[in-house]
Amino acid sequence: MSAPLVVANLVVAGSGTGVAIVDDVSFELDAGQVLGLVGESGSGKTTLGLALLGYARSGTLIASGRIFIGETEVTSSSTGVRGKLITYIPQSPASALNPVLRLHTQLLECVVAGEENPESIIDQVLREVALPTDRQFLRRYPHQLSGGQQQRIAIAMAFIARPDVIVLDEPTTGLDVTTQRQVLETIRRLVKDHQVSAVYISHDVAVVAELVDKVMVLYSGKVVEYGEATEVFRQPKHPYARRLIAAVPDLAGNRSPVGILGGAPSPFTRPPGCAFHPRCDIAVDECQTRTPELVQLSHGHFVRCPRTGITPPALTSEKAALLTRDDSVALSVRSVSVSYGKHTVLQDIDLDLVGGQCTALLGESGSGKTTLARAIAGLQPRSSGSVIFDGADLAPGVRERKKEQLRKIQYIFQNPYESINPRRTIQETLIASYQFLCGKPKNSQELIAEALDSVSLRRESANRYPDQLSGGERQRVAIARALIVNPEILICDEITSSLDVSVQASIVELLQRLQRERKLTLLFVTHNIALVRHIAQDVAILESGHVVERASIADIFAFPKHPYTQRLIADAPSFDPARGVA
Amino acid sequence: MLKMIGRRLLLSVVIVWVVTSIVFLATQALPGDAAKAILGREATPDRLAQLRQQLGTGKPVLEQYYSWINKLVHGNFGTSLASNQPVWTYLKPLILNSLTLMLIAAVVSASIGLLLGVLTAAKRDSWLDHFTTVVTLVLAALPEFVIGVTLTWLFSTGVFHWLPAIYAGAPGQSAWRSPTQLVLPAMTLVIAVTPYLARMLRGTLIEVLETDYVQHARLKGLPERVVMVRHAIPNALGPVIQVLALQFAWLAGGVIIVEYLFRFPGIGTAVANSVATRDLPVTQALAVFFALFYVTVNLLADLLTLVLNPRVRTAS
Amino acid sequence: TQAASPTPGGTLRVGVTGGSSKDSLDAHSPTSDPDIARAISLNSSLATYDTNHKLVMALASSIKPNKNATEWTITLRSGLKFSDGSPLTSADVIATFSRIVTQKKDGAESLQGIDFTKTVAVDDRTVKVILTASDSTFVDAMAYYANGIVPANYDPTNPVGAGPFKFKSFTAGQQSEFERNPFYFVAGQPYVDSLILIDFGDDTSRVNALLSGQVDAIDGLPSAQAPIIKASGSYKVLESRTGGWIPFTMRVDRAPFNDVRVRQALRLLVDRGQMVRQVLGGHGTIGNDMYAPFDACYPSKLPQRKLDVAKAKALLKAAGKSNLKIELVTAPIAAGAVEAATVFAQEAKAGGVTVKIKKLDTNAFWNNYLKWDFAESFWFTRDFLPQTAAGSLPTSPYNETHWANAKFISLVGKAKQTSDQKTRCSLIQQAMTIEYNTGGNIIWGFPNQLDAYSTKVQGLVPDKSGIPLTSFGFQKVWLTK
Amino acid sequence: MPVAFRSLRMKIGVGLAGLVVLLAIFGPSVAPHDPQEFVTMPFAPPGHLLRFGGDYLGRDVLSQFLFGGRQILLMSVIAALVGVGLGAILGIFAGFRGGRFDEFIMRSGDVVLAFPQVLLALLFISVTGPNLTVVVFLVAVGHAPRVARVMRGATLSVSERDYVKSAMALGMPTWRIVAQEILPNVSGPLAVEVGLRLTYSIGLISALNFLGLGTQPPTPDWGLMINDNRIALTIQPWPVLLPVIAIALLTIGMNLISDALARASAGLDRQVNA
Ligand SMILES: Nc1ncnc2c1ncn2[C@@H]1O[C@H](COP(=O)(O)OP(=O)(O)OP(=O)(O)O)[C@@H](O)[C@H]1O
Ligand SMILES: Nc1ncnc2c1ncn2[C@@H]1O[C@H](COP(=O)(O)OP(=O)(O)OP(=O)(O)O)[C@@H](O)[C@H]1O
Ligand SMILES: [Mg+2]
Ligand SMILES: [Mg+2]
Repeated sequence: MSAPLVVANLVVAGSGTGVAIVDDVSFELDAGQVLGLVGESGSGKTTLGLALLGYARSGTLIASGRIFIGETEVTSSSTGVRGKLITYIPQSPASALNPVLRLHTQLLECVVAGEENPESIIDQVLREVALPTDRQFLRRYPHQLSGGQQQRIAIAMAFIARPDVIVLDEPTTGLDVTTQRQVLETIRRLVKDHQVSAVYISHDVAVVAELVDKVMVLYSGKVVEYGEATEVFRQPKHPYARRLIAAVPDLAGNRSPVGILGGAPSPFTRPPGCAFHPRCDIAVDECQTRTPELVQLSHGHFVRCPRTGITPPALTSEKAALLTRDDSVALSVRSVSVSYGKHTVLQDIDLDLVGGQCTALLGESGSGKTTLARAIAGLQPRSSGSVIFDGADLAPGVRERKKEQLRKIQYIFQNPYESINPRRTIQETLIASYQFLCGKPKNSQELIAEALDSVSLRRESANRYPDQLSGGERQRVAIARALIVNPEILICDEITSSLDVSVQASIVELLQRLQRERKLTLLFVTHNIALVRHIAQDVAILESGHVVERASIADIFAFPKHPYTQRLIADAPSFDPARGVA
Repeated sequence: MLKMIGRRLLLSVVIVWVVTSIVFLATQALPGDAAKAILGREATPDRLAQLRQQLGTGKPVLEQYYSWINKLVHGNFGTSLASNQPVWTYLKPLILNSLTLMLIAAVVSASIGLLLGVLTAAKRDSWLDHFTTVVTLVLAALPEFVIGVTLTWLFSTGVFHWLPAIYAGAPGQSAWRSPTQLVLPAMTLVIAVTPYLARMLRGTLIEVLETDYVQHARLKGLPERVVMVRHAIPNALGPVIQVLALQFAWLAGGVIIVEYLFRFPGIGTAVANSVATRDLPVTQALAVFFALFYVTVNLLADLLTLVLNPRVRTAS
Repeated sequence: TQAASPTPGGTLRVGVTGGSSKDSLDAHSPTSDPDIARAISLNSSLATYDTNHKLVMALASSIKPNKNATEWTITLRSGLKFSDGSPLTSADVIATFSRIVTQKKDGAESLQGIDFTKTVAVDDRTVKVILTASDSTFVDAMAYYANGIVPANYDPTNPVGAGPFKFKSFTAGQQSEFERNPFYFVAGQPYVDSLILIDFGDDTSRVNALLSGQVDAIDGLPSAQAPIIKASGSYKVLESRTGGWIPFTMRVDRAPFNDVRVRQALRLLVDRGQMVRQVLGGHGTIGNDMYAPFDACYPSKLPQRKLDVAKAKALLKAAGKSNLKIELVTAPIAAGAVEAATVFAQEAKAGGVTVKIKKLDTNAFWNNYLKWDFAESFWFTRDFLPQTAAGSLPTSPYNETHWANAKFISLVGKAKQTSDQKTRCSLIQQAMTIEYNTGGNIIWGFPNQLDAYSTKVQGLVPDKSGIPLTSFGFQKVWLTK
Repeated sequence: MPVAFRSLRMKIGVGLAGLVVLLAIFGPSVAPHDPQEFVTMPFAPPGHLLRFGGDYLGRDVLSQFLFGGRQILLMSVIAALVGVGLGAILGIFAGFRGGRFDEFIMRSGDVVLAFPQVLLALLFISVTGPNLTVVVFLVAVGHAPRVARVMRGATLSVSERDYVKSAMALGMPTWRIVAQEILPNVSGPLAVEVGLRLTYSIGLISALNFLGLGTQPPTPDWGLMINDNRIALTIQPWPVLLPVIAIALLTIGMNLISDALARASAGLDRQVNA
């Protein structure tokens, strides 16, 4: 009997252009084995995952290749395969569950036709994913569940049919660490109990490392490295895989994450030759013209790079040199409370930002991090309390603040895809901000050049529109927009969470440099505990509207006091390539 | 949700009140009075004075407004100046006729529109889709009087002689009783409305068909028919209902021209007549009717949308 | 070829132009076409006009004046009955006259001269009418369709009359249904059992109704449709020469029309042939700026006025009105009215006159009726003296041109009191000549009345009155099977 | 934008609408006759001298047609621009400011919408008499609340974007945020609305002319032509057909253009070549 899942030379292409989105992918998977599929956003992970079910999104088509599940071939029209032999857990269950249908209806649809007792199957699977099984619960609509519950419903739907193969597309993205841990455990258990083969898609290397047996690294639609997880994570051979792994922040704090400059190309802007060569530190001229083949280095370990033998230059990160600590407080928050209507979101918050330091504000989704940051910036009216800056109480709303105060405190938003006006060039965006707060610039050319330089953007970017830039570049523009007015305090609200790890790492490096050079005071809002260690000097932990713990970085990891903090640290997936899989 | 519905109801009442008040005041501003309009050419000063006295026009506006509102609250629309009947007696059969026509048009066009919309969305980019797109585009571009004139020529006077060209049902007799005479007016309205519905539904459905939950339903291995009926259509109905409502509210206006073309005794005839004869009580009653119709249709659409949306329905 | 003898029975359905919710059944105040059709169908006057616009007796067997026309003796036919079977007597005649005058009905002006204190019913069939002044045209008032005889206890919401049909149902602006009046004074008539009048606001839908067989006859066929109707085997066109007219009316008391040279110039700028051709599609006869063409005394010897741009320009120049700019008020008050205004505006350009058209809805038009400086009007066929009484004397209710020529007034007054046909004609011709030379009307033509009917309808013949469908003479109509 | 112009829809749309607009603009200079001149019998059928025959007064149909587009197009354009302008301003501010202001604007819109436009037109026209300004004004006022709804929706989603918040964080005044941050980003739906409202304007104005409330004779006008010559549609269809075809082509063209714009702003056609 052949392996449960066999994929041979799979190609998915854009139906109009014929450009390959997923190019020539082959692999095999045994029962009970988990394959991790990693790569940056846009590398084709979802496309590949869907293709395994014989499905192509509109605008794309499966151009060639064959897929077998056991003896059965998967084609786009084969019935009785999709949803039966192979099932899918979607990237975002919130949008993948039909909002107008009850859970029961949606679960029932997954039961294979002809089953004797569908209710008992549903019952059993719900138990397995630790969800209630009563009627009342099943009569609910998706919006009546929490994000974690929605995700578990999606998992249950995939297991109801008792498939041979499951494709999981980033099933934990967007969940907080504790829920993520539970979900991962559920998946692991189910895979083992039912001996299914699983394809686990994620851009979060740390999560993948916890779960998988094999790993496949995709770059711009092509497999660049494929092999046993332990081997790939410990000794990545492809320069991209190596850099990708080095970019993952390490919870233990043994090494700093190192970013990759630039962004991953989309299939339509893919450079000739090796698609990675523009970002590669060991590329030679040949890489620009010749597309390398996937070759087997050792048994079951494949790499698509002709220069695997070369020893790469050591990765240096600008290790945060210990700053001299002066304990002057730049801004202090005193018993601030904020509520939305009757619902109080923040309660009596006290917080000090020490001058020239980076203070991290850590907490789970919904704990009120953004609300606090916005209240400081004057975007969110507070119901009580004060924010002291420069010896004066800042007015609650931006409209009442003086221009000088506005200039000194700058706010950077989470999502670089939304925070820059798409209808203006970068230059216009930067100038508009400067002009409003500091008046007409004397030499705008120079000003722009300086601002772009400070965030390591090429000067040509000035005349581009945001959609001509990658996510990382956009976030740099957003930072430049804040820096151009020469602020004293930067409030960064999750500015790296919508970016790929490789980009995240380089933004963190940038912030560190700026902090040092400009003596900036930072408030760094994040839910990523591993990242905190690499950027901040102080931490405040926020739990449902209360600051539960405030400490220095060293202290918080060594001696977390509050049980909530302890749980956060325990649940965070830790990734240490030296140890390989956790 | 009850609170929401209550709020909507209250707002609707306010809107009707504002509209009717404006109409009342606006109609008072009309130059010339009913007496002159009724007498037309024969309006010699003697006769005018006599008729004016008979009609009781010429009191202060506020006084008239107050007594009008007062009567209105008690369901009394006053007496038509032109026909000297109670307004409601005069308007009731006309309103019923128009509602009959609009209801037929609404039901037929909604069914055809929905069917076409679903078919074209399901078979996107097929020849059926392209053909329907072109046809609906052209039909939507034709003014309804052109459609009406063409239909009459085609089915009644020119090519075929299948259907009556105009409505000549006995007055007072419900329009239901003369079904063949309803065909052409209804068909005209249907052709004027359906293209919008079909195009709108197609657009919304295509959007819905691109959503993650539809994709997921397909990945569950559900047949396309089930995906469409169970997953896609219910989600497309929300926005479509709003458009349906707007289109049906539009019918109230479109019916005026269609009634004129087919000599259909309905509110369109009443509107033209009452304005021409300065029959203020009738004009005002009609404005109340139109505002009520608009508000009711929209209210129903809003409620339906609310009911279709479990998020709102389940909110306590 | 008409069938030899009328066959009784059947329902006649007629499409009539116009109608609105203000329509009524009142025998004495018809305003719209459907009103007139109803008044004529439900009522009879004492006299009437035949199809050649000759006066003939109807309910009366004779109407005789005394020497100086101050006293008229009306003798009714014998055995007259109203549609409810009650007898029609001389008392009803007097009651009718009094109703019309006291309630200021449409015919009030024509009966204004009656001295009710002296007028008496001599017996059941004889009325002696005493006038306050001598009036040789009194008999014309007796033939007016809006002066039908009604019972003394007349109720217009449930009307009883002496017309060929009796009332069954009526919905204003929509349709009216009547049945044969068994007591109608002409034996055997009407032939049809019932009559349905359907109101139409729109020309096209009226024609469509005929073409799709929903009505048997329509009035007011648009001239453009005539060729098709003629060509088809199943429908016929009824074309009648009439003395109806659609004048341009200039107020002779207002500048610039108070200058006779301006009036004359504008009359000379009209290309009458072109007007009849473009406005009426040729279905009409050209006018000579005088009304009442069927009057026995009409001065046909006066030269036909022709287009003369040079002379018009000279007149305008003499009046100091070169490059005259005037506004012409029009409304769809009659078929062809707006079209005539449009054509005139174009023709006037030749004389350097700019005519700006102001098109109103009919309602707005009547609202300021008689006040417009330069507007349009329409009239049915009338003889000269009744016409002047209605519209050309300072005392007339509809003196659109505000015409108050002293000579004219005295000539008309004399003619009215003259019974001798020849003397009267000479007076009338003198008055008409004044109108011809200096009047305020531009009478460019007399449109033919075009109606259409299905070939199964018999008995409709051309009629000079200008009232459609043989003066709505449905009593003479029968249907072939 | 450039993407929008590349689509086939856009090309056909611009072609059709452009053709009609050019016809309306340059028609008068190529017309064979004075549109007012009486050159034939009323409703004369097409012959070798008069390509499309005569109208109800015996004027040249082709010349009438060539002269008759300017006014209705001009009126429609003005009505559409005024209506969309007004609606956009109200809608954007309502969406951005929210709260009571929003509620007030939207409910006032409901009041206007609850008026049937034709009744409104009949009432107004009987006060003022046929008056082009009033017609344009009425049509524009009818558009405004519909446009406001759409623009409010678009604004709501845009003003949630962080770049608007970022401008707010700088303390920029409302008008400046609206002009610089919101307006450029709702230009897609705005363009769609202009196209859509233009089409509706043409339909509505020709319907008002059809009811005799609009343009005055003898001005050549497509709406009037349809109305005046309708009676002889079966005998001499051209004076009705030509303007109907022109209006239909324009409408189809505008529909295609707004379709293409809508697709472009929704990113549907961007697909695989971005
Ligand atoms: N329907 C489509 N038509 C054309 N191109 C598409 C389509 N869907 C995706 N693509 C392109 O294919 C590439 C791969 O997309 P895919 O969704 O598979 O990426 P991914 O690796 O899952 O990214 P992410 O981590 O963001 O989910 C992207 O560059 C995307 O632009
Ligand atoms: N506009 C709003 N109206 C009402 N409640 C809100 C609003 N914005 C946020 N909230 C609520 O306030 C709480 C805190 O939200 P906030 O956005 O500050 O969380 P967060 O810690 O930033 O979460 P995340 O990590 O998901 O960004 C949440 O419960 C959220 O539901
Ligand atoms: Mg993906
Ligand atoms: Mg947040």
